[in-house]
This record gives sequence, C-alpha cells and structure tokens, in this order.
Amino acid sequence: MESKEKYLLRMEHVSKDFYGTKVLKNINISVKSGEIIGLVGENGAGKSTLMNILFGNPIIHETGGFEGKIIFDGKEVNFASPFDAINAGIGMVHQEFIFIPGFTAIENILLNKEPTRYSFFSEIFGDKLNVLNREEMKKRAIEAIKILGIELNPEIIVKEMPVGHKQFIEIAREIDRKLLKLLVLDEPTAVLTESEADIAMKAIKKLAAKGVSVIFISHRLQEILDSCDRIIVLKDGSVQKELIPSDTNPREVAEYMIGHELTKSIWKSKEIRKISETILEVNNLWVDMPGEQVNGASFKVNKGEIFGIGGLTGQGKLGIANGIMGLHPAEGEVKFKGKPIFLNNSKYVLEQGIAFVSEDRRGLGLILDQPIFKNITFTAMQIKDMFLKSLLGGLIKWSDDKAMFKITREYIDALQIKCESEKQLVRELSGGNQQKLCMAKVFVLQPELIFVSEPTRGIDVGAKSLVLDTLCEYNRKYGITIIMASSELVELRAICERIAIVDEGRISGILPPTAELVEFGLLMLGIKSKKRETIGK
Amino acid sequence: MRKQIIIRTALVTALILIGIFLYVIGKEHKVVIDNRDISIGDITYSASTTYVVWVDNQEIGVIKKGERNAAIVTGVSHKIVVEEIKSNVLTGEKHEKRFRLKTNESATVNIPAIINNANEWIDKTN
Amino acid sequence: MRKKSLTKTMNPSVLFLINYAVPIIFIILIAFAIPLSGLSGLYFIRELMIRLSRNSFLILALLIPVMAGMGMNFSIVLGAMAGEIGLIFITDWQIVGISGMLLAILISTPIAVLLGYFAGIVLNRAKGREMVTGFMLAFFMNGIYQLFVLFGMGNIIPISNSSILLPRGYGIRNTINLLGIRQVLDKLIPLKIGDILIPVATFLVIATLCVFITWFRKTKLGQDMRTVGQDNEVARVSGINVENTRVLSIVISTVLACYGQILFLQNIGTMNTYQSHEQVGVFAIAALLVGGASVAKANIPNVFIGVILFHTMFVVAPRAGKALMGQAQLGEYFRVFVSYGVIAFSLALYAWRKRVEKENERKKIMNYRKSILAK
Amino acid sequence: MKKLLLSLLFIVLFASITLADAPFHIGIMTGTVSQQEDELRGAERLIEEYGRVSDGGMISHVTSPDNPDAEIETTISQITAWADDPLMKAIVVQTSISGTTEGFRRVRELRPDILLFAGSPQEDPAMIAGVADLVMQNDNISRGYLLILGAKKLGADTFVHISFPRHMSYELLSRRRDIMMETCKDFGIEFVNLGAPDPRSDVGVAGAQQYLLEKVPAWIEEYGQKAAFFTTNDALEEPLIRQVATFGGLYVEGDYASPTMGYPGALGVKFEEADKGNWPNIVKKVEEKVIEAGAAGRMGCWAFSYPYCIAAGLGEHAKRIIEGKSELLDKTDIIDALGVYSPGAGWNASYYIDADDVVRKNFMLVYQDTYIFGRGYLNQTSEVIPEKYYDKNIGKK
Repeated sequence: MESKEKYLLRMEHVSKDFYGTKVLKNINISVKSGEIIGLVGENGAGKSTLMNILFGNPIIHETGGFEGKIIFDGKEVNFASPFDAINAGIGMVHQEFIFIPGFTAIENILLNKEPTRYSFFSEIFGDKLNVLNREEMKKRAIEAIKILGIELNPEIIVKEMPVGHKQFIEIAREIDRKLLKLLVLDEPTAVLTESEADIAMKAIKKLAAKGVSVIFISHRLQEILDSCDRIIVLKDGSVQKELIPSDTNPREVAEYMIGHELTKSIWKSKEIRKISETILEVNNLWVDMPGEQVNGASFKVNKGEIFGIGGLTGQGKLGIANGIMGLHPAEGEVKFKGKPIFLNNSKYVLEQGIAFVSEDRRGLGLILDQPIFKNITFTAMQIKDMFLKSLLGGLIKWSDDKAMFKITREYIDALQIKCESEKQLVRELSGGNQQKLCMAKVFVLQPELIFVSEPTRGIDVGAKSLVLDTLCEYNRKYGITIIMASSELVELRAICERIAIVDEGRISGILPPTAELVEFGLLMLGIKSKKRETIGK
Repeated sequence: MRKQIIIRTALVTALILIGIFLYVIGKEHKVVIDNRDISIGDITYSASTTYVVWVDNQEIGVIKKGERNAAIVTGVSHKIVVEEIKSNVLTGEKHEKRFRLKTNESATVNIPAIINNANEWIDKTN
Repeated sequence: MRKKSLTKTMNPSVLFLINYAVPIIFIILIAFAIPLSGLSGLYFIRELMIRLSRNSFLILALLIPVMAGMGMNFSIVLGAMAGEIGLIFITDWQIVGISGMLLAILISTPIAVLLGYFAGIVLNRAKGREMVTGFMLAFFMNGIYQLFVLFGMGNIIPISNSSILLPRGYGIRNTINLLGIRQVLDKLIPLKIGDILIPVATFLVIATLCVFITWFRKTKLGQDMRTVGQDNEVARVSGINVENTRVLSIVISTVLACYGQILFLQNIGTMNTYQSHEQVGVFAIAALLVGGASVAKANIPNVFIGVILFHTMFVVAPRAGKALMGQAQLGEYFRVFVSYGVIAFSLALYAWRKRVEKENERKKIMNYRKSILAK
Repeated sequence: MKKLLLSLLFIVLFASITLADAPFHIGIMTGTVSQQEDELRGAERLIEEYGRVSDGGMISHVTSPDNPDAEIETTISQITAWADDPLMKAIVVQTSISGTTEGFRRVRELRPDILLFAGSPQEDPAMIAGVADLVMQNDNISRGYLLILGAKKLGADTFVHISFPRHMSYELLSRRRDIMMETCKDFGIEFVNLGAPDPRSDVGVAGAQQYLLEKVPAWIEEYGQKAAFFTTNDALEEPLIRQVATFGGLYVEGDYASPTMGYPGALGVKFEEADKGNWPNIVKKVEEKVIEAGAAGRMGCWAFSYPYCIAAGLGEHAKRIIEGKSELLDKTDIIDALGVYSPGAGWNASYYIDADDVVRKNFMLVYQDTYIFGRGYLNQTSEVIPEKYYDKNIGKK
C-alpha cells in the first residue's frame, strides 16, 4: 500500500482491442515521480496504443474505450481528450515536429498558452481579445530554454533555425508548463546529432531531478540504457519484461523485444546460392520520402538473388525502393549492371528493366476502376510500346486488344488470380488477388530486377504464402533479381538469401536468413555490430 | 462571467437605443408648403402675394399665389421663414415659425395662415 | 531533365522579382498607359483619391481571413449584401445623413454576422478549396438575396416607400437613389485642396480600421488565427479550436465587408440593388493581389499599393486602349482580362513558389542530415 | 519591344497634335458595338459633322462598359473625366446606364456650367431627372394610343399583343398595354393578349423565336389578314416580321422601332460598310425586300433608328444651346435638333409626369412618325392624343 503512494502513474490491467483484435493485454506499468522509464518494443508491440490510452486520444473512445484503470497523481483518470491530459500535467514531445515554422521560438514555445494583457474588448467579445504580453512570453521562453541548457536565440523564426534546435523547441514547450508532472518523449532524438542528443538527454535528466517523470520511447537502445532508470519491454501487446539498465545488456533487451526462437530457422530453401555478379550497386543513397527517409544507404545486390530489406517502421526501408524508382526525391549513386542510372525519373528507370511492386497498391499500383487486362498491360504499353499495333511507321498506334487478353489470361492462370473474367474491374477483387495483379503487371514488363515493398501487407494468410511462392518461382524460373522490403522478419527470413536491416535511414547490417533472430533485433535497435563495419563500406 | 453578461447586455441595449436615436434624428419628413386660400373654422385666409420660403435655413424657392411647393427636412425640430417678394425684390417682411415633427409625421403648412398668425397654420399627418 | 534544380531561385533579386511579379508588371503597364490615356494630372489625382477612399475598406476586409489561412475571401460579397440590405431599410424609412449611414451599419451588422457565420461553416467543410467555394457561395447567396429583396421585401417585410418599391407592390427597384446618405461621410469634414475634395472622415475611418487590424494581430485571437493559418494540424494539437477560429475570421471579414460596401455606396450615391455586390469580391481580390499580396500573405501596404495600381489601371485603360487602337472597347476588354488574369496568375505563381520553398526546405533538412550523419 | 515602339509612336503622335480648334467640346458616351450599334453610329455621325476633339474637333466620344450594372465605377469616372476639359460644355449619354446619375452629380459639382443630357435612362427616371438638364426617352405612353391608331389607319380589325410576364411586370410596358386595350375599345378593334416564352428563361432566344415562327401562321389564320401584330420583346420581332411578311397580317412598328431591328434578319437584307448610319439607304434596302415579300403597305417602322437620333440629336441640341441658337427645354428646338438627323421624319414630344403628378419639364418623351414600307409616313406625329389616355389609372377600374 505504502509503496503505491509513491507512484505518479499507475496503469493497471490495461487491455484494449480494436474490432476484436487484442492489441494490449493486461498491461501493468507504474512510474514513480522523477523516474525515467524507457519504453521499447517493435512496431505493433502496442507502444502507441498505450500512449493513446494515457492521453485520452479520441480514437480510443471511438473504438470502444479500454479495460483496466489509470491512476495518475493519486486519482483515477480517463481523459476524454489530449487536452485533459495536458491540463492534468502530462506533456508529450512527438517524433515529428509539431510547431509553426513561420513563428519565432518564443511564439512556438508558448503556442496557445500565451500570457495576455487585459483589453477592454475582452469584456464584450471574450478573453480571446486580450493582447499578447510579449515581454512575459519572452521571459518564459528564455526560462524554459535555460533548463534545456542550450544556446538558442528565442527571437529567431523557427524555419531559419538549425534543424537540430527545432526539437528543443518542443521540449521547451513542455518544460514551460508549470503543471508538468509527466513527460512522454516519443523518439525525441531521432533527428539530433550525437552532441545534441547528449544535451537533450542531460536536460531530460535535469527535469527528472526536479521531480518530473519521463516516459522515453526510443529505438536507440544505447540511449535508453544510458539514461533510463527502468526499461519496460513491450511485445505483442503485453509487458514482456521490466529491466534495470545496470543489470542488463543490449542483447538481452533485444531478445525480449524480438523474442526467442523455437526453431532454429524458417529458411525455406535448401541452399544459399553463391552468386558473385553484382547487378545493383547503391552508394550513399538519400531519399526524401516523408516518414521513410533514407540517409546515405549503401549496399550491393547480386544478380539473381532475393535480397531482403527489413527494419522498424519509419527507418527508411520503404524509402530505398521509392527513391530509386523516382517516386520521391533522391540523391546518390546507383549503378545497375555497372552502368550509373539517373534518379528522379521513373520512366527512365522502368526502361532500364527495373520494376516496382509498390506498398501502396491502391494508390500507385492499380487503377481500381479499370478492368484487369488494362491494369496488367498499362505500364507495359507506356514503357515498352507493347500491345500496340502501329501503322505508318509508328505514326498511328492503337491498342492490340487480342494480345492484351491473351497475356492477361496467361497471368491469371499462372498466378491463380481469382476473377470472373479479364474484363472484371479491379475494385471487385480481394486484396490478395489485387497484390497478385500488381505482380503480374510488373512481370509483363519482363524486368531484370524487381523491387517489392510490403507484398503481404493487408492480405490473408493463405494468400500471403501464395504471393511469396510466386516471387520465389519467378526468381528461380526467370532469374529475376528481387529486392523485397518488408516489416515481417519472418517472411524475409523465409525467402531472402541476404537481409539488410535499415536503421535511421542507413543499412546497419546485412545478415543471412539463418542468422539468429536477436542479431536482427540488435541491428534494428541501432546497436552497432561488427558486421556493419564489414559490409557497410 | 457575470460581469461580461452585464456588459454585453448593456452594450446591446445601448446599440438599440442608439439605433432608435439615429432613427429619430435622421428621419426625413416632407413638408408641403401651400400658398393657397385656407379656411380654418369660420375664418378664411386668402393668398394674395408671392413669397420666398426658407425651411431650416434652406431656400425652398418662390411660391406664387395658389401654388404649392415641398421641402424635405431631417430630424425633429424645424423652422420655417417666409418673406414676401414684390417684383423680384424682397420686402423684408419676415414671418418665422418653429415646429416639431414626430417620427413618421409629415406636415402641410399654409403661408396665409402663417402670415395671419393663425393657430392652425400647420397640419401634421402621419 | 536529369535534375529539376530550383536552387537558382534562391538568388535574392530573382526571388524579389518573383514575389512582386504582379505589381511590377502593373507598374510597367501603367507607365505606358498613363501618357497614352492623355488624362490630366488633376483628374488623375482626384480619381485616385476617390478610389482610395471608397475601395480600401473593402480590401482591408480581406486581410483577416488570409491571416487565418482561408485565402482570399470571395464571400465578402455576402457582407456587401448585408450592407445593401441595411441601406434598403434606411432608404425605405427615409433616414438620411450621417445618422442614416450609422443606422444602416447598425442594422446590417447582425445580418453580416449571420451570413459570415454561415459562410464560415460552409468554408470549413471545404478546407483547401476556400476560394472557389467562397466564389460559389457568393453566387448561391446572390440567389437568396434576390429572392429576399425581390419577393420578400414588400411581401413579408413591410416596405412603404414607393420610390424604392416596384410598382407591382413588392420587390425593390433595380436602382436605389442613395441621395440621402450620398457622400455624407466623405464630406463630413470638408477639406478642399485646389479642386480636389479630400474625404477626410472616410480616410480617418480607414485609418482606424488599419489600427484595428494591427491591434487585432496582437490579440490572442489574432495569434490563434495566425497559428491556424500557418498549420491547421499544429494548431489543433496545441488546443486551438481551429474550426471556430476560422469561422470567426470569416465573420469579422464579412462584417468589415459590409461596412466597406456601405462606405463604397455612400460615395457612389446610387445603388444597383441586384448587381452592386456582384463584382465586389473579384475586384477587391484582384486589387489586393496586384498590391503584391499572395493567398497566404497580405498586409496593409499591399492594400494601398493594390488600390493605387489596380484602379489606376481602371482609370487609364479605356482611354489608353482607345488611343492605342482607336477603340475604347479594347481598353475595356483589356481591363477585364487583367482583373481576372491577375487572380489566376497570382494563384499559379503562389503554387509554384510554394513548391520551390518546399524543395528548398527539403534540401536544407537533407543537407543537415547529411552533415550530422557524415560524422 | 514591339509594344514599346508602338506606344512611343503614339506618344509622339499625341505630342504633334495641335491644340484644339473648336471653341468648345461636347462629350458623348454610347454603348459599344456589341451593346448598341445604332447609338454608336449616332456618335460617329456627330464626329463626322463636327470632328473629333483629338483632331481639333468638337466631339469627344467614349463607350460605356459592356457590363454596366457591375461596373458603375467605370461609368462614373468616364463621365467625370470630361469635367477636366475646360472647353467641355455639354455631356450626352445614350443609353444612360447605371452610374450616369452619379457621374452627372459629380460633373455638376465640379463644373456647374456643363449641360448634362441623358437619353433612355435605365436608372430610375425621377432620379436622373433630378440631376440632368434634359432627359429623353421613347414615349411609350403616347405610342400606346398611336400604335392602335396606326393599325386602324392600315385597316386593322384586331390587334394582337404578344408578351410574357416578366415584361408585363415593368410598369411602363403594362401601362402601355392597358392604353392599347382602352384605345382598341374606343376604336372598335378587338384586342388579343397573347403569351410567348420569355427569351431569358430556359427556352432561350432560339426557343422563343421558334415558338413564334410556329405559332404566328396559326394566329394569322385565326385572327385574319386584318390582324395587327405587336410584341414587346426585341428578340421576338424577327420571327414575327418574317411570318407576317410571308403569311399576311399587319405590323405597324416594333417596340424598338428601327429598320435595323428584326427586318434585316427576317427578310435577309444585306448591308454594306457604306450603309452604316445611312438610314435612307437602309430603309430603301429594307423596303425593297418588304415589297419583294409582298408586304407593301402592311409593315412599318421608324425610318430612323431611335437611339441613333437621340445620340446625335441631343448632341446637336447641346451645340445649338451653347451657340445660343436654341432654348434648353424648348420643345420645338428639341424636335428641330432631332430632325437634323432624321430628314423627312416627323417627331413629337411631351413631358413626363411623375408619380406625384408633377410635370417634369426636363424629362422629354419623344416619338417619331411611323413609316410604312411601300406607302410612306402615316403622319402619326400630327395626331392629337386625347388627354384621357394619359390617365395613370387607365384600364384599372
């Protein structure tokens, strides 16, 4: 009883399901005043749902609330909105910047909590017509910045600030709240340099020393180990383990996070082929894909292999394919068959014999309101002038429907696409069949190399293995090189011959499918392994 | 909060009052000026000469006998001045009358009645 | 082809030219048109004075929604309608002079608030497409206005003055004579320099509005609007009621437009019952854009530069066209072309500029990441 | 660059023009060709006669905005601009679109000496009459009687009036119809009130014209060859004229009684460049076609377009006043001035009486004699119209 009193926050038996899917199972977490808790877990482990529950995010209420109770500051709470949480003294710093670029640091730090001066008009039209008290605003901003311990001119417009300072603005904003009792930091150091991250961590410790509790979510294991008092590992919606940093090591944390393996390997193939000819060489690739930035990734892919790209969401594994295919701005050196290829030009890349099965099936892959045969042949028609009859030396062209139907039927049979006819609208197909269609569309191009992103996302289990089998089959039969990016380590390890793990936009290491699961976990968590040094450069 | 309600109510009331005030002082009235014979009770005042008329210091013009003219005035209190004119020369014989008009009232004034200081020189109608 | 590099546009002088392309084009055009028109300097100054006094207020009404990120508010037409309804009433009641004008303002304010509230709600449903929605809304409300004035007035709302009522007994005539309040404000404080009448009181009112807008920017509500204008989501996350703030900005703009229209019509002296408000939005917006404003940024100097440039064009174009081509109509067509063209051009320019800025911003972040990760 | 050179050239041209020779100037504003061609020709006629100001002449001509109701500001400043010309002595506006009144007020404030003439006011007549020195309008009241009288002269026994509700909601148009009814009753002519689709409604101009093309033969069948037809709408005149010319019946004159209205389209009259503004030629050409169609003596119009005569006539009147040859509000002087541009055609004028029964002496209602093709003038202008037809309450018992 006595010990419970000391806790600022207790989440007891918290469970949550979304439409029948349990995402949190009986979570029990306690946070003492002034304690820094590290929260780690894979994507989908339930970190964000847990935080949404804590903050009373409307999405929780809209989906039927949660089970269990939250006791904050001695009272049971169930916040109706994040603002209630903020008013109760919980602050949050988000991974993505939440501020107004055109405002000064002062304005951003005091966003919507500006001190005001009385004006007569407020009597008539309400408090909103009080005038901002600029001096007071500046004073408070400077105070908050001082706690952070950084050099920052608060009068500068945030847009013009060095990027590293921007994250501090958000932390300073939370610090400014007099009420602040608990601060949740969601990947706050992702964009900071090491020295900046150090400053940030120091500031957080300072804050904790003042009695503010901190929940620190990060995938940088080292940072967590260095600065947290306790580490909570979430896996599959339940608390896997609570650890004390001094008693543990990265490997142990990674094991709890990713899980132990019962069978040694799920590798499907009998042998790992020895292939030496390089087909694709990527050097220092930078891709600006929102939420999936690639920051100087380098790797080589051998001709005829299935190359896997794994990593946590948001670390850039999807950015690689999208960047090379010209869907997002990219820089860097990419050589295909020894020849440098130009970036930022989709058509050109396609013409070189590189094709892409996008993770965004509905947005980029398919035209939903068109029949199957048009979807399958459209890109080929555009890029390779296939299925076109031409007259007068190509002056007049029209589509060759017969050839289109023929090839469509072939693929429908080959990939076992379930449909009524080749003229059926794509919209009417199931997710798995749509995915197969995306692949058929790419195969029609007869490419030498295919990027496949998240091929099994959103399709049912039976279809999943069919999709993977198809990829394997085409790889073996036609020698097509496949680069597959996926969040599912299982499927990467099932069909890929080599698997690169991406962390913070760079390749942190390349492992064989038979490597231990925890090795993958460590790479994902930014623990530098020796392998990275050997393969990286 | 209560203070705010009081201030708001006061403001709305004030605005309505100002509106009414503006209505009253800005209202136009038509004043018809007759230089015609008029019978008030038993007495008949007859028009005999030509007059120049000013209403609220604004010249309305020359009104010959038997003629009628009209002036548009604004507000509540007004003044009418008539002066006899003979062969285009003002005689200096001035008669001045003051009158008030309520909202929506218009008036007909009769010059012979004014000259003779009759009580019912003005006829106000709604 | 290989790289769409836009870094060249970072050059400050080029950037200046891009940012102020519209005003610069206008200055050049006017520089040619003025001598061609052969209009006297006196006429020119007088005309400019009048146009500054009667149009500035309406254009100032556009500033606040821009601040709140709603773009150019075409629904100021609604405010103009409200003002006209006020004027119809005072004309019917025969209230004249300054008190008539004030009464018209008093009557039309609640109507403008209501219409503005309605417009704000509709525009909230059409985020990102505020301008075209506002344009359509103005059309829609014009229909309602006509219904109200053409059938409601005299039928439901008693109108007694036969000089504004159609002979059939209901509905308002096509033109209303505003002789009663004609130029009452303009001539309230008489000042004449040479042959030029200076509408001192009107300019004072406009100056007051400028002060108000400057003050308003400094209030909490003003700050909220700026926040909402810069980023809806950030504003929402930080607890600002985005929808409400947006609606308020439109309400304020509509009310100001209502006063602006009354000010405008007191100068004109006659009111075209069914059409006076029609072009209010287009002309005000065109003028503001000509003044160097963009959909996202507009300030007080833009308003005055805009009125001067745009209306100078209005004044000189017909005669310059006549002098150049021998036909006044050509100047006329040119003017119409210019007012709509300028809107389209500024919008395109703005979209392009935004893309460049985004690209630059992205480059900056990428370079930063490169620098920290290269270590 | 080309533009620049061109502009420079014009500036030089401007500079080289010698100072105006005319002792005074008259400003005239008309619609554009796309709005109203006839009045533009009227202004051009004046220019032909007295020269352009820029060439040292007397006439300064501008056109009004094509969308006048929305662009009052432009109209006002166009008119006000004239006040700056110290030689400007008179301003004539035909058609007096929205903004004319205010433009006049401003000119009056700056230059009380300038004569202000308004033709065909589209604003409230009483309003413009309060500012302008002279307002002139088509006399639809008198024509209510005269049209019937004209029909009688042509031997009509039935008068068919074709209109639609929108037009009948206009005070003057419905009052004219009431006068026509009353006159018909007095003359023993049967009055028939027929409806047609409004060309501004969803059927459009083409639909409304089609309706008349189909209906008129049947109406002629029904009401006989002695039926006179009349429509209040300009767009409907063309099909009406065509069918009357082909199938018989009478057509005294159109509502907008110009030989260029309806006839050219209906009968396929072709004009050449030289015909522009040359009314005798135009009438001759139309007359040939009418006779060719076998409608001689059955159809008529005003021999000189009304807006043309007003534009030119008001200009002429202004000139004569300034030169001291005419009196501003003298009826005969006004008719004389109008007659300069319509040789051979008679005119008549009356004063407008406003709603309060006040006679507006500066508001002149005018009408021209009717010209019947293949027969000549009907001498309508010398007819005396009985007083009772001017009663406002005519037709309302």
